[in-house]
Amino acid sequence: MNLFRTALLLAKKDLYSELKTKQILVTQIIFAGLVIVVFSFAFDPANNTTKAVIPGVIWVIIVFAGILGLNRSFISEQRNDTMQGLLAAPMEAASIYFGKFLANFSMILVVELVSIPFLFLLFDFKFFGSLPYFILVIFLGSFGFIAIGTFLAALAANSKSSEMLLPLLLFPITTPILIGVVQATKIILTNMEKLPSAIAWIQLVSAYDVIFFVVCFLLIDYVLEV
Amino acid sequence: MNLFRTALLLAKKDLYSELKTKQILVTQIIFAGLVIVVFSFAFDPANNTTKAVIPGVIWVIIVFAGILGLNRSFISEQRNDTMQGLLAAPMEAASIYFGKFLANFSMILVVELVSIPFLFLLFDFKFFGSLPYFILVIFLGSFGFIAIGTFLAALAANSKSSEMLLPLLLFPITTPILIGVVQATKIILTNMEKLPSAIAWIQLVSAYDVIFFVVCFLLIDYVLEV
Amino acid sequence: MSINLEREKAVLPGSGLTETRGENLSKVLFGASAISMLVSLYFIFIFAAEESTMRAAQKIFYFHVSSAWLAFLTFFVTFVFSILFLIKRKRIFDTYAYVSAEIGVVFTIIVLTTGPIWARSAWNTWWVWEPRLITTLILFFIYVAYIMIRQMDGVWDKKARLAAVFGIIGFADVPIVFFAIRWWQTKFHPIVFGEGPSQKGGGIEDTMLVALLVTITAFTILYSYLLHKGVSFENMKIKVDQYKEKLRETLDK
Amino acid sequence: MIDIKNLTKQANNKKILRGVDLQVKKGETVAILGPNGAGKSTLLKVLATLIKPTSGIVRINGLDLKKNHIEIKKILGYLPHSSLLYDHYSPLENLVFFGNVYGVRDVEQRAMKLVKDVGLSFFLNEPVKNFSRGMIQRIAIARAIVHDPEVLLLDEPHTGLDQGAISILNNVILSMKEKGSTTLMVTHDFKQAAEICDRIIIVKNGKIVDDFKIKNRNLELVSEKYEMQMEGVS
Amino acid sequence: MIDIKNLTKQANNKKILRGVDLQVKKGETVAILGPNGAGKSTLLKVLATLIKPTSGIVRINGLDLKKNHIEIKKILGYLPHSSLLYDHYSPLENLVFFGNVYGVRDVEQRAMKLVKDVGLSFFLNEPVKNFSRGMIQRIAIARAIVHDPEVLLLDEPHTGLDQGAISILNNVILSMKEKGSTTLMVTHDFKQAAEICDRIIIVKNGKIVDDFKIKNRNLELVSEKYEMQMEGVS
Ligand code: HEM
Ligand SMILES: Nc1ncnc2c1ncn2[C@@H]1O[C@H](COP(=O)(O)OP(=O)(O)OP(=O)(O)O)[C@@H](O)[C@H]1O
Ligand SMILES: Nc1ncnc2c1ncn2[C@@H]1O[C@H](COP(=O)(O)OP(=O)(O)OP(=O)(O)O)[C@@H](O)[C@H]1O
Ligand SMILES: [Mg+2]
Ligand SMILES: [Mg+2]
Repeated sequence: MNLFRTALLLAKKDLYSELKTKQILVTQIIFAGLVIVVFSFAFDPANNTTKAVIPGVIWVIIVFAGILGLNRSFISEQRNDTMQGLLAAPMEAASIYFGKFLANFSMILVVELVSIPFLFLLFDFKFFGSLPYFILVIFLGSFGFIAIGTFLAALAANSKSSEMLLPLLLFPITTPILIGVVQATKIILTNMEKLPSAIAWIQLVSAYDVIFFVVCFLLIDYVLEV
Repeated sequence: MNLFRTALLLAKKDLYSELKTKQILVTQIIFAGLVIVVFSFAFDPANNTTKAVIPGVIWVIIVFAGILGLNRSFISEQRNDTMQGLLAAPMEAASIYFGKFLANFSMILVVELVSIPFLFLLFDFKFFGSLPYFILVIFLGSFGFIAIGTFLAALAANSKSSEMLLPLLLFPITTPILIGVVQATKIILTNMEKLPSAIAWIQLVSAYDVIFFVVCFLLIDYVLEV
Repeated sequence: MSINLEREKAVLPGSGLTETRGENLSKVLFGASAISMLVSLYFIFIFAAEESTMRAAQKIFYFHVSSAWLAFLTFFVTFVFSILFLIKRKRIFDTYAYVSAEIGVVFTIIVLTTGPIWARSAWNTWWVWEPRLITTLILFFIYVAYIMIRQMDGVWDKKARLAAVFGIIGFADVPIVFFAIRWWQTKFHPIVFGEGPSQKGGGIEDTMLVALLVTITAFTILYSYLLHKGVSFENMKIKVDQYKEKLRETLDK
Repeated sequence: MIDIKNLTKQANNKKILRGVDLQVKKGETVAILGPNGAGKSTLLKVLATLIKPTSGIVRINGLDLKKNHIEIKKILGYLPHSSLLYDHYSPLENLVFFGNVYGVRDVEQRAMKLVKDVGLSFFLNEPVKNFSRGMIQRIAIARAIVHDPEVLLLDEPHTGLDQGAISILNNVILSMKEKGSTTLMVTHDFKQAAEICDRIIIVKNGKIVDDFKIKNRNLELVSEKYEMQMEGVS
Repeated sequence: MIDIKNLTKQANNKKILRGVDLQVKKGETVAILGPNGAGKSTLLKVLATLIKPTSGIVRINGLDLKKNHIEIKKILGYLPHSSLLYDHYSPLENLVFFGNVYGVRDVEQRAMKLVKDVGLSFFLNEPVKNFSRGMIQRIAIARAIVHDPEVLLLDEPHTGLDQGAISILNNVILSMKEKGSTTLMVTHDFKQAAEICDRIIIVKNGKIVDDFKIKNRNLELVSEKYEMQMEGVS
């Protein structure tokens, strides 16, 4: 249980410092807003066919806002080598991973909570689908994305220009998840008849989530090894 | 002429270190590739109407790949406070700006040279428009984007989390340029009859470029002031 | 008083490279791959039946499919050696993983070029966005990222460790590429082996199958030659680095 | 307490440590001297489990460094060149966080007391980022000893400290020594080394070239031995 | 040479410098002593034009710091806490770059010579990022003097240097002094201060509280005066 105790301590530290500065969250949310605005230029929201891109836009927001946060999460440990402080402390590598994951995940959930309603509002989207399923998909997708993202951010942090490396590592690895959730979201938002197919996607994503979370947990030792 | 001498020195330093590591360029190019792939998810490229989004995609690539480079350009001066080394040296703030601008601009040109043909190929786009005009638009747009971007990167570099701040500053300020060049690109690529309208856009963008370049030149003193 | 950062002379630990045996193996592999390539060329162009609709353009099929198979194989080898490296921490495993990934990237590029060339005559377009092609492209990006990790600065063991981790994670895409056409309803890319939702391309003439199998064997032998060659080349580089360092130390003296 | 056998460290073929053998008994205060680039910091990093040795055995408190690293980390206090502090946190918050990580009890009290001890009570709640170099070093020292470590690894701890802070630091080390802590201190300042240490090790080219005890703050002996080692080469 | 009048610096209402008056003549070597957080580094940063003073006049070589900053920067050599070096560049590349920026002639020769002087010729072409603390500090010193500055601003230059490097540094300062350079050196090491400086300034709470000349490396005088100033408070 020591693992969870230290993980919670770490998550608390990150969230507390975010509470003090509010930098990451605010940036993420403004960034999400910008993406929405840019998309509203690109596709005339009045045009009815553009409704079809909404699932895509939702995930573009989550991905890009997420990357900002993921980057920060380990870069912020580089100043004054605080990462070394954590590594020299009596905690498992897994608890560093888990703590960072918790902090990032709670942050992205807040971003979603703010930006998705805003998106619906701006694109005048009437929600017909199933809300619980929608929330489930968002949750599962974010979970997988952040789980892998935190892991790869830890990996990329070893590079001098980690904020550039992370997207390169992250995008290819998470595409299966992203394809799955975009498809599922699309079905749930626009075409509830095909629900079984959406559920198949959800299962696929869940399987991917679980596998990767476990694999990350096992491999993080090697990443954070000195 | 001291201004240009030191600016060239700085640009040379950045480009030389890029030549040694090739990190930024490779990352930018791969990133561009990834953006193309992501877009291919979002819009089914088999669909013929998606040809219409190609001008948009070109600029999304330039913008995102550009941001990576812009970020690096000042973040790389933070390690060991080398920025202070430049500020303490007998050079005008303007020549720091100009040097960084030159380095960033040459890098983004290389990215464009690689990624735009690749994009055309992948989207199976047949080029009918006027190549010289196309090149002109790309040049002008990149010029303006990088000019403003370098300026704002210098500004953002004062923040602890500058890699997050930069997009927030950059997108709103460069939208006029981006709208202009997207429109012009669209006309040039798909609808050469409307060329006069494209030229009007080009003029607008050029004016914006010149104005902003001069303004940035004048204001950079205040940004880099200590 | 002056400073002394001088180094003392040190003896290099002999990095065991059994030279002669390696040479022989390399020669054998070279011969084998040359011969098998020639044989496969015979099978492709003379033995195998010509496809009715595409004629000669169809011949690229053999290279296409064999390279795709090889890409899978190379990445699997990388995967296995990555795991081995993390357990055993022997540099040789890392070298194998790296060289194999590099070869894999090359063959992925071949798939990604022969595919479009073929597609030009089969589908009348260079590229379409459908699952197998996309996932193949992503596979390519994953292993380019793998190589990027190798290009990071730092000591080799750190890079090897991180690359190994990524090599394990990244392998997840390979089965996805393989199953892509089975999971998604694909409009274009045919399924040859096994059942799938679209039966469009299924089935293949016997002579073609034989030719294909021969080509795949030839490619696999070629791969083992390349791998062997690449690994001994990497080992050479490592050795040269060691000698350089040794030389520097004696110079420092 | 600390038992190092034939420790080597290689970075890309470059030998940084070339076979270090060292036994340190519980309660000893050992100064590690040596020229720039000798490998002193690397040695400390290996002990702090921040670098994996290429070969060799390290045991601390009878535990193997490779296998029981969590146990060992609990009793180590490490002060490297960088401060390991969170910039936007105040000294108090920094110390409380690290105290919690190490499972210190009554962590607030302890943190408060430490900040007071290093003479920064006025700055208890100001973010560390505006501190001067010496002030940061003081907090960094407090951070390293927040969990009352049994083994102290200090890398040039006197850097940037003023005279007052130096004597505070020396007192801390001496009082921890009385409680039975073992201290390894890298330093270039022979005076401080002679002041607080009872044993001196000289490292050169990744090897221990001298190892002797001193008594009565015998500064001359230290300088003499050091000179002797260095002269050999130049 | 340097003429500071009623210099104050405030950061967010916090007074860091509270009215500093200082005249330094050409060729003087001035040591700036004082407790942690006194404002020594801040004073040096103001002189190096890296911080704008809140009020007060600073003239260097008769030129006003505000108006002629480019001219002034040319004759300043500044060595702060951080190394100001590009990590992935070698010492040579670093020095050549900065030499070019300052418009040094025959910059390669000069760089080569400097690297040799600080005793790192073996590491001429290795990237700085792998260097040890003392090696980095050596290159940082070389960087600060690459353009033969008339005014040297050194912030704890002896940090991390071993005995050999310390004497190199002291010789450099003394030889530059002979050429007529003016040196301001912040330090906590009284011994070095007494060794190379002919004037001592003690800063406390953002003010100059003592200012005296020393002769014959009179270490006792320095310690005595410093103690006296510090006793007042604690
Ligand atoms: C690793 C990934 C790939 C694998 C395993 C693969 C495998 C195959 C196989 C087994 C066939 C034979 C189908 C048949 O003849 O019935 C085939 C056909 C084909 N592949 Fe691929 N392929 C891959 C990637 C690609 C890519 C990236 C392209 C790019 C355009 C491509 C384009 C084609 C085309 C045009 C055909 C012929 C389709 C037809 O006959 O209608 N393939 N592929
Ligand atoms: N990652 C690395 N790659 C290559 N060389 C390295 C690496 N890390 C350290 N070194 C080298 O190892 C040597 C010892 O470094 P270390 O930091 O241990 O020296 P030190 O004894 O602490 O010196 P100082 O007194 O200057 O702090 C240096 O020559 C340094 O260049
Ligand atoms: N940006 C800032 N905001 C608030 N306070 C600051 C800022 N910068 C410096 N200070 C304060 O100014 C004081 C003087 O700092 P300075 O770095 O000049 O001290 P110093 O004399 O160099 O000390 P040291 O000997 O420890 O290096 C410190 O108390 C510091 O907290
Ligand atoms: Mg050191
Ligand atoms: Mg200071």
